[in-house]
Amino acid sequence: MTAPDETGIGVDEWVEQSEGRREGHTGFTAPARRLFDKLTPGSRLTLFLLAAATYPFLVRGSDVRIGITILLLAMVALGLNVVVGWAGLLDLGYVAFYGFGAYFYAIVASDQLPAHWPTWIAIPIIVAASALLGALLSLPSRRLVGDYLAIMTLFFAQIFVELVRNFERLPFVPDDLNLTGGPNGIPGVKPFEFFGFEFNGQELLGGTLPTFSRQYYLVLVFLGLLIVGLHNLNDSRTGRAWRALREDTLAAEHMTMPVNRLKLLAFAVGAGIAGLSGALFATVQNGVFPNNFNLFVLIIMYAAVILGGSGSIPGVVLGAVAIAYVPELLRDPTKAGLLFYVGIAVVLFVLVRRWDKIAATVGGVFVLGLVVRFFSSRIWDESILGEVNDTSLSRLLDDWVLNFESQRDVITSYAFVLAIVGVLLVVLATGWWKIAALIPTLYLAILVWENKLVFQPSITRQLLFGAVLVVMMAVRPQGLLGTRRVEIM
Amino acid sequence: MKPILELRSLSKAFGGLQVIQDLDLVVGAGQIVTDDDPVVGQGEAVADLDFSLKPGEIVSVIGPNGAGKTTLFNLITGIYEPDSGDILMDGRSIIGLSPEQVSNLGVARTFQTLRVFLNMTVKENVMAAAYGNTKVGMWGSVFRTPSARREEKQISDLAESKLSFFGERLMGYRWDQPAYSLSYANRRRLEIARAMATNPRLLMLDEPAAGMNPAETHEITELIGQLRDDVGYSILVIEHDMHVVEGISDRVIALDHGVKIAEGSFEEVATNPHVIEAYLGAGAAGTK
Amino acid sequence: MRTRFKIVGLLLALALVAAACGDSSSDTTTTTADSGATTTTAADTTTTTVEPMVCEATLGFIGPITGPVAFIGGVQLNWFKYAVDTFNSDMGYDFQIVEGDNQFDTAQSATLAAQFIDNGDIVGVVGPAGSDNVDAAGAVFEAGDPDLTFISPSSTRVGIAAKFTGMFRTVGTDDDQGPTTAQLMIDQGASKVFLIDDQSSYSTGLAASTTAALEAANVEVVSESVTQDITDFSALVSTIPDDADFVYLPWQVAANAQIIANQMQEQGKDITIVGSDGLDSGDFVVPGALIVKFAGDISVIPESADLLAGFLAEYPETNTFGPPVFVATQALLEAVDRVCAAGEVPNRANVQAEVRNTNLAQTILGTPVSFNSDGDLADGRFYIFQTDADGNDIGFAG
Amino acid sequence: MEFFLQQTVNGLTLGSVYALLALGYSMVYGILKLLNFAHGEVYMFGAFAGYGMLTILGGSSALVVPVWLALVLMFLAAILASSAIGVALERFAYRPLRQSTRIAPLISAIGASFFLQAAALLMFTANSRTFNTPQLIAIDSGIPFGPIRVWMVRVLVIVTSFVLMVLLYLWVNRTKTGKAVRAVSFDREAAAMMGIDVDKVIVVVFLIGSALAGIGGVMVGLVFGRIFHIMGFVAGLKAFTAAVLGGIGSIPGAMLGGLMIGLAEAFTTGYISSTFQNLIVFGLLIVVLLIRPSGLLGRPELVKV
Repeated sequence: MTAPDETGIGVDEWVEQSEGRREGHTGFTAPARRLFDKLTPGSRLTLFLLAAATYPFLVRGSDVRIGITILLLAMVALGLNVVVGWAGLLDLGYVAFYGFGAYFYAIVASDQLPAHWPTWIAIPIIVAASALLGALLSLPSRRLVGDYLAIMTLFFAQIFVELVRNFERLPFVPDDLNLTGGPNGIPGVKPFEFFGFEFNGQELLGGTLPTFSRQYYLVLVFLGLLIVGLHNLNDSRTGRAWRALREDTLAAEHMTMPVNRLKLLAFAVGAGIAGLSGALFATVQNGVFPNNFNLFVLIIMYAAVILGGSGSIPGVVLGAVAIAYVPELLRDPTKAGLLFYVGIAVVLFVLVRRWDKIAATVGGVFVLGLVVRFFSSRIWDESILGEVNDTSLSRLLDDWVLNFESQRDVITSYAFVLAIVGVLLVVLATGWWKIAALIPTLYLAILVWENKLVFQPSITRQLLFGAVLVVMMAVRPQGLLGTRRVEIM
Repeated sequence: MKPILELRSLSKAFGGLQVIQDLDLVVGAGQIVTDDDPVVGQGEAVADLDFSLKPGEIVSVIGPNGAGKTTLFNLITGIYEPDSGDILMDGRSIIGLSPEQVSNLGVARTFQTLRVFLNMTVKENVMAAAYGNTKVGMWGSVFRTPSARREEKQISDLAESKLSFFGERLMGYRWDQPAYSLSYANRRRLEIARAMATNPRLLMLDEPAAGMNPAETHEITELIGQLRDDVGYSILVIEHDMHVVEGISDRVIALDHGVKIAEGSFEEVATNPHVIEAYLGAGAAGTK
Repeated sequence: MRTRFKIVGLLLALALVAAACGDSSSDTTTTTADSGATTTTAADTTTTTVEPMVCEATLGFIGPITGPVAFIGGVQLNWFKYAVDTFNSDMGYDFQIVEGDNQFDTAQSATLAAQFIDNGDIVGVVGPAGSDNVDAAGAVFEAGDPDLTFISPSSTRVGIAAKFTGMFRTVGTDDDQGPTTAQLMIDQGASKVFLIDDQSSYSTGLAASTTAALEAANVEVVSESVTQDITDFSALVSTIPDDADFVYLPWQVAANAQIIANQMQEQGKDITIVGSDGLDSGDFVVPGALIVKFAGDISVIPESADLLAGFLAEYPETNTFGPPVFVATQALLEAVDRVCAAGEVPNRANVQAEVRNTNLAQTILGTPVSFNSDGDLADGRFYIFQTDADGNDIGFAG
Repeated sequence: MEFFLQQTVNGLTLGSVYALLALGYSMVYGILKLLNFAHGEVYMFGAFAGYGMLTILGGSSALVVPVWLALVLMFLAAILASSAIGVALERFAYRPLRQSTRIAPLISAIGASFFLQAAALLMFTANSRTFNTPQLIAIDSGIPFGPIRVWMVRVLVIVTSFVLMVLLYLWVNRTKTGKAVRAVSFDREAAAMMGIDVDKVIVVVFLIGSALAGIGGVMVGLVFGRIFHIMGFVAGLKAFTAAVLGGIGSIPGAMLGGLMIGLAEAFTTGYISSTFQNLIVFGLLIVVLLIRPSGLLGRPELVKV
């Protein structure tokens, strides 16, 4: 330690500062992020639980149900985070454990079997069985890494759905044993019951907490416990070993970590959490059906983990909130419309940056609309006589944008394609060319929105959800609360 | 005294290319017991005896690129299984053991290509390596039982003490920095700290001074000496920098094409005509 | 950079505030505004309690508008809109609709059911499609508000309507269709039938009831099954035994049946295809094929043909899943109409009571529609048609 | 024997379509280490573009141009549409994430996939479209193959796929751009330092991979008939499976993987059970992966220690 090493220190400090910049401690989110960083994990959790616990008192029953969906997704995504975010194993079969837990609970808590197990016995058995299944399925996968592991586990997920759907047809299954209900699933699953206390609509201590709220708090309690447990686990030798495994399996192996056992453990822990979440899902839905565990559901779980920030517990919870709530938000056309126009405004500011140019663009779009409307109405009057959507935003634009009375589908389809081409041009162009491309593109986008998208809110919802995913990942590749990661390929 | 590590006519070939051939190597304090093996020269045995008096020995492995140095490391740590021959640790064969088992026997290594856990903090990197010497199970960790807390505290102390071995370099605010934010030299130091946390008796350093400037190289030379003197590790080093090799080695082994071409003190090896020839007359071996 | 992000943040905050305001204002004007589900036309601001004689109602729709079976939900939604529009313009009402896309996901069906229960304007629901989705949504309706009527336009599993107080359906059950189909093949002298189901709830139920009836008559049934998402059946076609008398396809995806017919022709398998009502679609035109239809040929019945023409003038396509939606909507709207005619304000209970009294003498399906005590069709009849060489369906003696 | 030959033809047809898709998948993976889950959507748009061209030309029953010209124009339309979408995907969904972790672009891909599916739903509705190929190329036309007859469309599909694969193989191994592609997939940074325009190479890979997917889309429309807005999902999964099975990143591997899955599906249905086709095929693939953990023609990744 004799000669001071200027370069090394300099490099370190520079890297440190650039990291600070990247982590968003400047800019408009800085106060929120600084506050978030100041809170201890315990107080973060307390705040979250407090907020979550008050939620059912502020909203209607259906929103409580959406809340249940969110909490369940958070739970199951936290389990996936153990496998993917911590241990770094690309497990595409994860949804099978969710389904296994759900079906297991449904079978022992419905009329499918004569036996109705008490919940407090069923739950530990389900968790243990799911974990065991996870461990077993990880055995053949031990030799595989990366995408080969992914495809192998994907096969397991698909096999699970096939098995469930065709169980009674399997050659070795007796004809009268229809355990899974085939494509019909298992309806009529009983609610959780702990020592006479049922999580459904019965009276509770003289009060009248509705069914949804009871189920909500049930899931919330499990989620809270899970978060505490996982937080502790993450900060333990096991958690560190998992992350070491993710970073560099070979080095981890040289540093006394039993790689295969740790992988197996990660699979088992993830599967156990998935099994528990599945059982909760079965009771919340009052039934299980094969489609509840298809690849689309798996995609949603992955989206929650990655969008929130793979590896971060608060990140994954936030990711689950975003992934489950955004589609519900988009169900309402007024809100979807608001999101669309705010989105346009955001794009304007991000792309154009200068006030004069923004003014020019907005003015240009406005004038273009008037001109198009003027000429179009002279040439073909059906272009302005069409049905107008009844939301306030649409009525505001009624006299400006075209509203086709006939040929609407065909015209707007072409306009839609043109608008997308326009978006691409806008991104690629620079300077005033960008503005030149932006004006017709914006106009087309509004035209398509007012003539097509508002009338197809369900499809628009899908469209916007997809776009939101792409944009969010482009803006924050590390996820909402994730930390930037370095990966050597 | 028995040697810590002993290699007996070790061979390893990759697809027709002989990488390690009939290599014998003995590290640690003790007598060589391979008198049945004709390749082991008597001279080395004598040199070994000299070192037996010290608590640990530092042996450097040198040789031109492709000589099989890293392969040797990989054979010892269990990445590869040798085609023939034997590797003994404390007189027990470790052939067929996984890297994890080998590391639990007290062999720790660093990597030429730098394999720190980039996205973990500096301190976590070191703490992670304490895995093999700790016991708390998953449930203990989940519920933070008293014994788990106690052990966690021990791991933390261990990591801090290992990191403090490097003075200011890896101290203070750096503990909570991700490892990728470290400079190249500091990553090498971190790798050594991490290896130390596995509680080894034999430390294997793969080019510890690669990519370092002269000042840092000097520092690492002193550090390796300290590791032996203060902590008592036996150390096996692969190194190209002859200043380092000269500064630290009790004994030097030269490899070429997987074959041991010389062994002895630095002076003996550096002046050995086979070694000079292997380096194709490059000044590196000749000048010193 | 920094100011730009500040502006963006400000805008986002403004938007959120605006969204919240929009909510609360609509909450105050219409006692129960929807915020969860989609109103295609925004709720009117007049309160229903002040003027009792104004006949107002909102109907909900649950269906797979997007997702794996969007071809069902898309057409169903259009028929739903068409029915409400037709009724509004014919009778001078201004009934509103709320559409809910379940993506054929039972969890979303349940969420939508909860949202519709919370939306006090909604007096009746059309949907969902698929017996599993009915099960999921039905459980929520039953627990939340058994008075809320939901009429499923496509779920055929036996016994499902009896489970839920508010449930009705405008299609016959597997027990209606299976034996009819089996009898058809038996009458044609079948001794061996090759049956392929598509692993959906609809298909396996129908396959089971048909198989039971066939085997009771000592007809050999060779069962195979495929999933709905595959589009190549040539390997399966190769396995069809040449001595099979019929190939029975109780399928939902008519276009897949067309592929299998083409591939049978390609491989020289000249065996008559028998299709369930799922194949009653322009996507399946195979001369000689027999189709068991739930309805008569609606393009021939004059009243139905007019409605169909009106629909096709506005929407691009239709298929077999559409007309039952029209009937379901019609049953709901006429119930609301009767409630209003009786001088009452439509609510869930009185609408449901009137839906029970439904007795439509003439529907687009060509059959009268009324419900039994379970909510099933009182007279679920099926008709058999054969496609002629020109691709037209003609009545088949059977 | 006849049955076996028939199933072989069935499997080869299906397999060559899988192989075409798998090629694009594998090439993109090779160069970016990216699972392009939106590849299936590119294929779907290709199919619809081909169908659109067919409709413009009068439809199968009233074609205004010779059949061969119609086919050429359909393939051209599909290639244009697919490659445009593929390149746009790269530029807007994947390029911003090139420096991030490997798993992040997965979500972009899924988002893009949702977007494209919804766009197709908007433009084409959810109803299936059928090519009515028998009206285009008579169903009794064909060439004899032992005791059976192979429909001309199947011949077209199988031959075209094989020709394209050979061309692609030659292109990657013989041309300058092909070599650049291999260089970039081997070591992107080193290739950049050697003066290769990495961005351009990546765009070219997306262009070619997507064009192949588009061709595959039209072929599916021609030979099986039905195209619909979510056809890409299952096809994309099959392509992923085929690419990984063959050894991801390997061009001959992708071909082999695709053909193998096609044949496995046909023979499973033919000789065992259609109900358990997926179960058995997946089980088979699991066994293959257990025996060859890096796929059929894939090489285990070398790790420098």
